[in-house]
Amino acid sequence: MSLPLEYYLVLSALLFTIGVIGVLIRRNAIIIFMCIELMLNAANLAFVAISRHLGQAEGQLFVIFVMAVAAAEVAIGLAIIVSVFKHRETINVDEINSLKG
Amino acid sequence: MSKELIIILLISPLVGFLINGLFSKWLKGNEKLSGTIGALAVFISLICSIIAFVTINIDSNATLEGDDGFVYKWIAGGKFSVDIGFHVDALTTVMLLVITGVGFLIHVYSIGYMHGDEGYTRYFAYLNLFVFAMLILVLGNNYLMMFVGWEGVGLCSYLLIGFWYEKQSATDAGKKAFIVNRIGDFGFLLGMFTLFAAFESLDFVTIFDKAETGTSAINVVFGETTKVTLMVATLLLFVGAVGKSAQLPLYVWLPDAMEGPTPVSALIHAATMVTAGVYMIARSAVLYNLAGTGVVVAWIGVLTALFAAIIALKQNDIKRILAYSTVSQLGYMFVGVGIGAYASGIFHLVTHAFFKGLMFLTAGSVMHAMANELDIRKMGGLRKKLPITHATFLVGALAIAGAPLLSGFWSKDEILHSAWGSSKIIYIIGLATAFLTAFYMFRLIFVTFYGKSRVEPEVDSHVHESPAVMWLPLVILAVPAALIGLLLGVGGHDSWFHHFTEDVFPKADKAPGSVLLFMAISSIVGIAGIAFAWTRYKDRAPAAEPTNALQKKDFSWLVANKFYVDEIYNTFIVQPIKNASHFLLWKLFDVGIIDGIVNGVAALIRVIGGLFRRLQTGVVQAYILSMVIGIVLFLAYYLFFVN
Amino acid sequence: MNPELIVFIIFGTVSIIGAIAVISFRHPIYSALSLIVTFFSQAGLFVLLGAHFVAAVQVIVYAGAIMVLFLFVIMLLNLGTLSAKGALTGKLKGVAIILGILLAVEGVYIAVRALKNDTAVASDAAKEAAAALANKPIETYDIGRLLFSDYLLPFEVTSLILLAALIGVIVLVKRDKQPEN
Amino acid sequence: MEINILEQIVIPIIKVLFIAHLLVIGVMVMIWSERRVSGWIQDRLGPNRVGPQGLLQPIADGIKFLFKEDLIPNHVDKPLYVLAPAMLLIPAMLTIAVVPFGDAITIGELEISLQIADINIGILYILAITSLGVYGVVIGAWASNNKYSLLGGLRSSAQMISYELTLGLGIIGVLMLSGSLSLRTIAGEGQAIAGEGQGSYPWEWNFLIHFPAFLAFTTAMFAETNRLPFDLAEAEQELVAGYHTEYSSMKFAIFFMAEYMNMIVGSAVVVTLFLGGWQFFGLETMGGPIWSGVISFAIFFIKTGIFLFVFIWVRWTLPRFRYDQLMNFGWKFLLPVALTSIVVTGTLYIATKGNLVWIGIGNTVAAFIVVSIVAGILALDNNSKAAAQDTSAAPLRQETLTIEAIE
Repeated sequence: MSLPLEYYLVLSALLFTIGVIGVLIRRNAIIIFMCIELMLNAANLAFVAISRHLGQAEGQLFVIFVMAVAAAEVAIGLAIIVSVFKHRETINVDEINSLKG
Repeated sequence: MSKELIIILLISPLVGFLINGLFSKWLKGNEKLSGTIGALAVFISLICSIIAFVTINIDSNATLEGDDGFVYKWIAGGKFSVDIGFHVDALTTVMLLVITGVGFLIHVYSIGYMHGDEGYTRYFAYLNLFVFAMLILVLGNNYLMMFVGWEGVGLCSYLLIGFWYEKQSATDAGKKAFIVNRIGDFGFLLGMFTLFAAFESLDFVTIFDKAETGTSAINVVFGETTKVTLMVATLLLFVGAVGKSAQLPLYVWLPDAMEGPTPVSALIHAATMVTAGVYMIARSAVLYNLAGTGVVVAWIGVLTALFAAIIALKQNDIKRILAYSTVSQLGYMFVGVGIGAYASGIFHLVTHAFFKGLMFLTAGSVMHAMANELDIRKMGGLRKKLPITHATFLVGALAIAGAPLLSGFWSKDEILHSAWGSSKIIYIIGLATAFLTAFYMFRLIFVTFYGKSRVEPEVDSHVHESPAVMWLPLVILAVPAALIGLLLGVGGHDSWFHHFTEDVFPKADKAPGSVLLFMAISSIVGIAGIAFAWTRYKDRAPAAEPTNALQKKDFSWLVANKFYVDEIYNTFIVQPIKNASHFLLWKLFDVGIIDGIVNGVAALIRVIGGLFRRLQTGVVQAYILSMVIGIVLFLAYYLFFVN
Repeated sequence: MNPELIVFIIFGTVSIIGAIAVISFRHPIYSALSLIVTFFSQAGLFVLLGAHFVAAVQVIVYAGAIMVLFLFVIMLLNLGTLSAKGALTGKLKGVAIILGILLAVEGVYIAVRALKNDTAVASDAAKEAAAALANKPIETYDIGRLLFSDYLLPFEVTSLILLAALIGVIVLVKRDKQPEN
Repeated sequence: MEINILEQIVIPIIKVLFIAHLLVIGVMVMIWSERRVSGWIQDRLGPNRVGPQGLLQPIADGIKFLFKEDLIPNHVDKPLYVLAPAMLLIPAMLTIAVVPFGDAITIGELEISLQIADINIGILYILAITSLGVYGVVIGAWASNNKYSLLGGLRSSAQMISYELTLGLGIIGVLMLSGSLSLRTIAGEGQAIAGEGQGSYPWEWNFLIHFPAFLAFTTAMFAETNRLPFDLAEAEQELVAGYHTEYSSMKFAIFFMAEYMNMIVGSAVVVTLFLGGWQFFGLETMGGPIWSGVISFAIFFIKTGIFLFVFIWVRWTLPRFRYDQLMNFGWKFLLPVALTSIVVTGTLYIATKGNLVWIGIGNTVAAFIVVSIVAGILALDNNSKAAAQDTSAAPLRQETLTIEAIE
């Protein structure tokens, strides 16, 4: 009755890849950030699918941990973006390159 | 006895230390609170100690040994396994009472003594930490825990000697104490290693059992004979004791340690820490008995006693006299434990803790009154202005001099009596030392408290008795200092104290001869010393520094300069090491080789870094791109080459 | 046709379209909205997988909190679309997409193959056991139980992470104290 | 899989249609009663011309809205501008799906549960959907491309995020005691495992046991609906009309409807969680298998109505908060109260072995203590601030920040 695990894993892999591509091709820091969230979500999907496959609740548990960490990360990340914007008037990652060697 | 009791006992000073140490910023403005916290912490320990003591007193089987005392598996690796655990028996409880009892009184005394000091909270934090470390030392059920405490008290001693760190002499003294102690600790460590090599354990109970049954592991170092191994081990441990308890030849740090605050001298450098060596030997009594190395201990002890007593004769610094006296009395204790009269040695430790602690505190009281004057030649006639201080000091001096029925009389006499049975020469030297002790102590008293006042006029007007928070501990401490011998020691080898500790120590042979006779001899010698001091220093100050060359050659001049031991050490040990360090280690090895290698590596890395610098574009996505390439390659590898 | 499959295809398609929209829209606010759509369809997938609790948390945390924060910041900074001048990313676009496709292919392949190995190796008894397990529904109760027993420490650590984030954010965006008079 | 057409398709559809229409009609009644009640409170008449007692006024309004020109300004972001009202309305309507309106009606074999869907994470569903309401406001505000709208949207999003926390945390105490996330279980007898549901009598309801949480939750509910005293997002004197400044005709009406729907749903949720749901002195069981369901529905209806009256009453009684007061209130008072409720309920449940009286007393006392402490700290802080710097600058800071950033 239930769908095979592969379906979900493939979907997860595709979403993850879209996230990776987004991180690589976008210049807007906020969108890059969203893409990271997308990747985390793809991982979450895999977690839940495998959790169902194995019949263990741990997978869902880790999803909750991931969400907590993601929330923390977003808060910090957006704060950094806001303060970067205050100083440099831009959030274009191409222009934020003072760490150039 | 419950483990919880012991844990509370142990943790309480630690909590005090943490509060005073961590919240010093907030406590700084509130001396009362800070001091109360410090004293309270020790008071809790004292209560616990009393409970533990009473428990053992009622039921001598209520000890905490072996697996009973187990708390926590600390280290476990291969054969090496050490627990954190407690060993509580009669000996421990006696030590606990001394540490927390004297410690508590000294904490209370310090509340007054340290009043207005810049580092008030820091002081109490250190003091609590010291009590904690000392408790670990006596409570541990293995040599490693003892060593932890051993090092802990060493650290606190260092911190407290150098407490007034803006004073050069204080920091120097602290460093000296620390370095000299390291030599001893090195011996202790080696002793521990030897014991572990022989018995594959550091637990007291395990080691003692194995040593007694002769079932040591095959010993590669010292052949098959357990006895040789034990001799080596016990002698090495004794080196540790020599360092910690300031015996010949490592005693030099103790007189200098008087740079610390006086209560510290009383607690650490008279009552507790310096007796750790004695405790250690008493704890290892089984090993010393089997190894037969007690003779060495006794001889070192008696020589130290004599040597220090001689030096004390010509000192003019009130605290230094007491310091040398401490060294000398510690010598007695070593004589006691060395000749196998462990109970007598520990008994002397107890009485000494009380009367010497008392005397240091009174000396502190004198200093307090005299605006930190230490030179007894600038005192005199203080009896009238400081009646309580005088009275309590007199009690202490009488006790140490062996005046009949006071505590020192009982304990010292026991040791001497036992010594007679072991070696007549030791006995005679000990007796001579007893005479000297009485003499220099009363020289101190007469010069300080009697005769005409030589106090400098501007100081004279301020001389006053200390506040109650200081003299009350003195009075309280004077009572046991005077009477504890009477309570515990009447009856020589059948005394209450001997019965109390009989389970702990191996049975000693009863010394021959009549107890009363020995007592009489000791009393006569002590009183003779006092009388001799009376005739010489009744109303005259010690001579000023010798000035002309002719005077410089006699023996007293040698004594006054402490036999030049510090100078000899300086010339023959310290300077060569310093030179070697400077030229060989620093100039050649450090600067030449190590720095060369380090700088070379750094230069190399800089060149390589210059090459890689170009990769650092500062654009985040470039980094991510390389990461993704890495992931893709890695996955490709996984897909094609794994399985 | 299996109704579950239909639902899966709907949600899966929506989430992929949403994800592509995230990286395609020029304006961040549209990206954010697309991301919300993706999150929603993911929540739907979670429900399909029987993970109701996670689905609810997904909506509460991601859609309800995180994305609102995103929107808030986008609006606060009032960002328009960025100019394309001198962009490294422009040059990278082709490389990135090729890499992405490679990654996707590899990911899919690994997912499929790992499972094949898994089922190939397992014995019949193990398979039956796994099948029995797989049909056991996972209740919120189970998650709660695990969270407060076996995973208590990680749970507490998570709370610390959140606290640290809280403090960090305050420090980051705190404005300097005005000079005292 | 066999599908019972009657049970699984027909009845749910009827229920959905019934409830949805009830909601819309409810909105109309609310609009009428809001105006009448406000008139009564302000000692004037309110609408009384269209129909008896002005009852048909909302219909007239609706017709007016429908026939007005549907104006879309040129400067707006069109797709989002159109989407925004729907994004607000849909969550408002969705929420009602899990609220139980009453006990079941039993007709022969057929048992009709008076609830659209009894899902086992009902309360989480409500929180999740409620949290989506903010998008309508924010998107509408942003799409309007108007400074006032944007400020309104910003304020609204910050406010909703802040108060959502209280909303979520305030009910944890209730959940702990009932041991279930299903609203039907919470309203009724409670879960079998750790079940402490609400009985039929008022003193068995959760609002007594969790009094501080009840107040915090209700207050947060007010804030979530963006009504006075929390209507910072559309404060007329400052922002014209806030996020819906640029909206007119039916789109505006939809915003309006959504607000009232949120109120109705919020009241229903409060009644379910804290006021015993459809139960009242055992009345709900007196009607036999068919009528008891109807009676319970009536009880629920009346309770919700009374609570809605409170909504209106509060709106026309209290003045608006200042922005910093709003944030202070949410973060420094409501949130601690909600957190205290969790801690105290959990602790006392273990300590008193589930004695509800003690939990109730403990909750109230603890909340009182916490509020006093916070108030004390704030008072001290304010004193020192007042001494240190010019106080008049403080309340303006937030606005200046946002305006600077936008410009």
